[in-house]
Amino acid sequence: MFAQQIIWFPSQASTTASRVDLLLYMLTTICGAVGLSVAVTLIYFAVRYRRRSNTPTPAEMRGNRPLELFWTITPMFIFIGFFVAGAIVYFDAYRAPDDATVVYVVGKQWMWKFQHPEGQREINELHVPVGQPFKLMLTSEDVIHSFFVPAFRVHMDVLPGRYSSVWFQPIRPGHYHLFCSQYCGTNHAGMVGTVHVMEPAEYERWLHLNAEGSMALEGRKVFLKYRCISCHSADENARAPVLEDLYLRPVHLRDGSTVIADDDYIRESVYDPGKKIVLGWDNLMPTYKGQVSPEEINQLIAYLKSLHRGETPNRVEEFAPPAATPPINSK
Amino acid sequence: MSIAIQPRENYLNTTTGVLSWLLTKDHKRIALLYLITVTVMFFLGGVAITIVRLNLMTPDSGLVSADTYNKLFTMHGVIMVFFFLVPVVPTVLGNFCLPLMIGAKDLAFPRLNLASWYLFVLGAVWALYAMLAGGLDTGWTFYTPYTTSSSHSNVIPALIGIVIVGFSSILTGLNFIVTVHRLRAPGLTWWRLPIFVWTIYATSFIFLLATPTVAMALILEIVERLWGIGIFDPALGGDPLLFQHLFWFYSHPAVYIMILPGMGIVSEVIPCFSRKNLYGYTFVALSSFGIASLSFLVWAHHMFVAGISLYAAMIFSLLSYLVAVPSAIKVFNWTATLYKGSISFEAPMLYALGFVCLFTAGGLTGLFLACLGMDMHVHDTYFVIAHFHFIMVGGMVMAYMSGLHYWWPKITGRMYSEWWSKLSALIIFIGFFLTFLPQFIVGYAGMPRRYNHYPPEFQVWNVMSSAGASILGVGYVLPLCYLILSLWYGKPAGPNPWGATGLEWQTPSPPPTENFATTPVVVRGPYEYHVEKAQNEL
Amino acid sequence: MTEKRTPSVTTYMIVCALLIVLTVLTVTVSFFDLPGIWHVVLGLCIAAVKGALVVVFFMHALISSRVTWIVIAVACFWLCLLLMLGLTDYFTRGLVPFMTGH
Amino acid sequence: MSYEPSYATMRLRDELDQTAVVFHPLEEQYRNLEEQHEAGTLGMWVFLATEVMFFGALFLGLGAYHIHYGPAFEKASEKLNWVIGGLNTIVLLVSSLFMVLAVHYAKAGHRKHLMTFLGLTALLGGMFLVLKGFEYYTDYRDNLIPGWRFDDQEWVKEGLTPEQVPQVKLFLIFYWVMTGLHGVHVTVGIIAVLVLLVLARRGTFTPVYYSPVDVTALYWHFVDTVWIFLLPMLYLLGTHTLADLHIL
Repeated sequence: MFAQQIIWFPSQASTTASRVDLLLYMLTTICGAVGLSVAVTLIYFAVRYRRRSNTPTPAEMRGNRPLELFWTITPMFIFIGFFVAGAIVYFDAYRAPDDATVVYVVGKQWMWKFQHPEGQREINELHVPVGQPFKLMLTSEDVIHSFFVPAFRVHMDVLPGRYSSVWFQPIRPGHYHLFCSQYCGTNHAGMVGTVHVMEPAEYERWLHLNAEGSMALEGRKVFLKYRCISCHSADENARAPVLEDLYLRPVHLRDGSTVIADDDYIRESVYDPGKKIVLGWDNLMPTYKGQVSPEEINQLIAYLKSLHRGETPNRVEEFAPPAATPPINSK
Repeated sequence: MSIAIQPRENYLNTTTGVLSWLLTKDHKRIALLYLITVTVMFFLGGVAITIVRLNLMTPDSGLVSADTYNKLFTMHGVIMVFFFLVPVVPTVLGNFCLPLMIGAKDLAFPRLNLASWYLFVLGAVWALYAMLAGGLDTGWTFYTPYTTSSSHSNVIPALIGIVIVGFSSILTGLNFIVTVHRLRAPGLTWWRLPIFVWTIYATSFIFLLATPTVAMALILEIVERLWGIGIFDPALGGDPLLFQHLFWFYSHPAVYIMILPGMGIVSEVIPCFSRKNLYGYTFVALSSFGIASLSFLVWAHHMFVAGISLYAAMIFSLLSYLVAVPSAIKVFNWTATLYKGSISFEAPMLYALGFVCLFTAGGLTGLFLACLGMDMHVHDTYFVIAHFHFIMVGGMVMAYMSGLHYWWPKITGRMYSEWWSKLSALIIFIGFFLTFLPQFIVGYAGMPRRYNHYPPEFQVWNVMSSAGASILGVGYVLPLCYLILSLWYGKPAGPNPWGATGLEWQTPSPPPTENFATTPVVVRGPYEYHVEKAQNEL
Repeated sequence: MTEKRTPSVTTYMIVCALLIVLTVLTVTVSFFDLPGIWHVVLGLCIAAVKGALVVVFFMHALISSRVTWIVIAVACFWLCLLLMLGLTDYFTRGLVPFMTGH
Repeated sequence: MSYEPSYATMRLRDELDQTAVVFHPLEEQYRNLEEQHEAGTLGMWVFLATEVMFFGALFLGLGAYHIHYGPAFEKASEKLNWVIGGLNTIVLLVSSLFMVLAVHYAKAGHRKHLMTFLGLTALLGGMFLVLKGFEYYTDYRDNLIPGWRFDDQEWVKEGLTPEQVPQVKLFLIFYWVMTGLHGVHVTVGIIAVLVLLVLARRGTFTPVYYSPVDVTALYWHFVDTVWIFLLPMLYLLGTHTLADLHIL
């Protein structure tokens, strides 16, 4: 933690990052040298030629044309060098490779909404695999925002009414800040998110299991819809086994046998819960035959596949809101 | 040359009463009216940023709500830019010194000058009303469509105030230009003008050509917000970038409105305290015009990632580098002026040397931002904040302090405490570095500007910056105290306490209402310290 | 007072007549079925000629000092600067095919 | 304020209808009247340069949108009342002629002619405003005021797509802002000319002191020049046919 605070450079997590840092090193070296030499000269002159009691009135010194031209023209050439170096990086940073995956991004006060080509949607989080170029098509629902991921060194304003685009190719797994850097109103500082760069295999798993629009997430909704959570909860008041890390693991039954928790077992447990009772639990569960559709069973299975330790939702009692509830977002 | 004794009657005591000040046509009195107004504005802006910096001490924004925070940084930006940095040197020191430096009795249009001050006050009242009664949360850049359709704060009165102040600037600039053209003393040719006059002239030129566009852009915003019709709002068919173009067409040159007169001051002070003529006078004078002209060609470098076309970005990046050349010329020439000089370190000189260091750092980091590839990363982060504060606070305010200390004996006829003034110059320099150096780092690390809470890894730098700001704050309050005290306890300054060569030093301090008993005749260029030995002994 | 050759009343009359003829011309041009851009180009060219006539004769730029000419030149130049640099962006957006939205 | 006797006036007095020595206001910062006159003229020129940029911002906006929304702009432009727009151009041009003649006679010391032409200038300025008012009325009648009287459907019937309707509004907003702002300038000009008229009546102006007339004339011509550019930029974008005459 402390080490993170000391190392102030954001990590170089995209192909662009190292090139931008290279520009920084180049500019810092040259400008630093110039700045330091001016400062040193200034201090040296100030000390060396300080007025002493016997200092005579200095002689006239009007200037020197070759010298003036020298320090007019030299910076000009250096600056053109800077321009070319910067323009190349900029040009490449705006030119997405043709095979880039396109993700649509919508900014609104004060959140980021992402939509992957496969249809998965995310809010304030963006999951991307390492090594694959991504092109973001950015637009805004209201005011101007700006998409900024320091670790990628990319930055693009998000305008309402049109698309702007930005691309990056992540090269290092990790979790990186996503900021809105164009002032957009009261909660501007809250318009932040995280970009999760994952190994490709992990990303594949995530893509199918976690994102909105995926089977797993639909399954999670089914899980909550039928109030499965009220018994299969992860707290001490649970009245049924917790379902974390269940899929394809052995389950010990009350009759002493063991089954593997595969698709069939899960379907059976929903439609005919009394058939195989888990060791240590009573059979309280009614049958859901006729209520849970086969599609919903598939979604539930996908959800359980993705459900890992500590990921069971909290049990929250639901109440109908009172009639005169103020809108949620007003404070 | 002229009167050496302390005059009984001067512009300060020739007439008395509040009305004699409020209806004065004397450029010197109007300068003092401005001095009081902008000082009040400076400290108001300072209070706002103090709270902002305190809030940023912790990552989770413990002090004020997000809404209040936004209103505070907007207040800081609006006040400091439109009501302090842009007007301060032209209206205070320019107003006071310009006629004196060219040997004129007054500006070309004295009534217009007073009208400018009233416009300024009127604009300030509108803007302050907007910001204190309810607040303004748009940021000083007023980007659409946030400003026109989303903000629920007092946008319209604030915009009206700024448009009014814009007209005040325009009239001031007009006055200066005509004055320099028409009222120069006999013998005072263009190549004998002090650099301060050159830079004020170049600044006026920017006032006149840049301010109208921002006034129009803001008027269009008022129209859009008032009647809900689209000019810039994309939901209604407009283009928000058009506003940014018009805004930066003014606001980039406005940076040079701020810095050019500062360069002028430093070009007066450094020769005076090194007892040498300014190295490369012609180049320094012409580079003022170079800066003023080129400053109009670079505005879109504020918009590299705003969605402008690639070609436009390339063109503006290249042009942005060009504007750095004349600035570099000035820095090199100031340094060369010190060479083999006879340098003394009174407060104005300390501030001026501080200016050269800080301005150089600010200018060099500007090269980072003009670099397309870099700007892509640091745009709208604290790196930008640090850069423009190096220019505006490190550069401009240091130069203003230098000029204020340089001409204070002329303005009031009194000397201030030498020890305290040197101490405060030192404190400001150190406080400044502590405040803004960490912001470069935290900016490159990715902290966006205008965030009231931020990831905890940025805290170290923010705490350092806030600590520095408190030192800086002390540095700014000190001069307020000892300068005011000098009015009563300062020893009389005499007409020329620094042994300087300008025409303004050849009249008593404080000057009489008509400036010069007889119109002076100029026979030499400025900064002829080597021939003015008699002058030095005054 | 500048006692340079002040234009005569006849000159003023001729200039005014010329201006009216040009006004009629510019309105007439708008009746030709040209592509939209040509209406603007022709209209602005005629307007530039008319503007120049007003500035040179009515505003006495012809007999004014050098400073006046400089002010005129600066104003025209800066107007062009604003328009040309500003429109650079608008003309070139969408020219780069691989940058959607630009 | 001090006074400088104008000897030129005495020299010319036989040719003039004034017989007394006239004193002219000379502000203390000037050495003589000529310097004061030149400062005034230069001040006005510089102010006009500012005005150029002021209107320039609007021209940039109009131009930028025109590049992107050409067809809608042309369609909208055709709906404007070009007949009055054109007539008003001529009205302003003639008023400029009268103004320059006023300066001419002020310089010649011909007070009666000066007053006549100042009066005619103000009259034509007033006529411009009246015509403008009538034009605004026809705009009101034809539903050309976005935000107040505007009908999206009419424009769709004209053959525009619904996306182009906001572009039409954009054009009309620029039309209103630009002509409105120009109208304000004309009004200010008329007031200034009327003030001159009163001063001229009192015999303030002489061949050595007519700087206010000269300076006001510069402003008046500038306002005229702005209109010269507004005409093609607003009224003449599209293709007119003789059938358009009915818009009167």
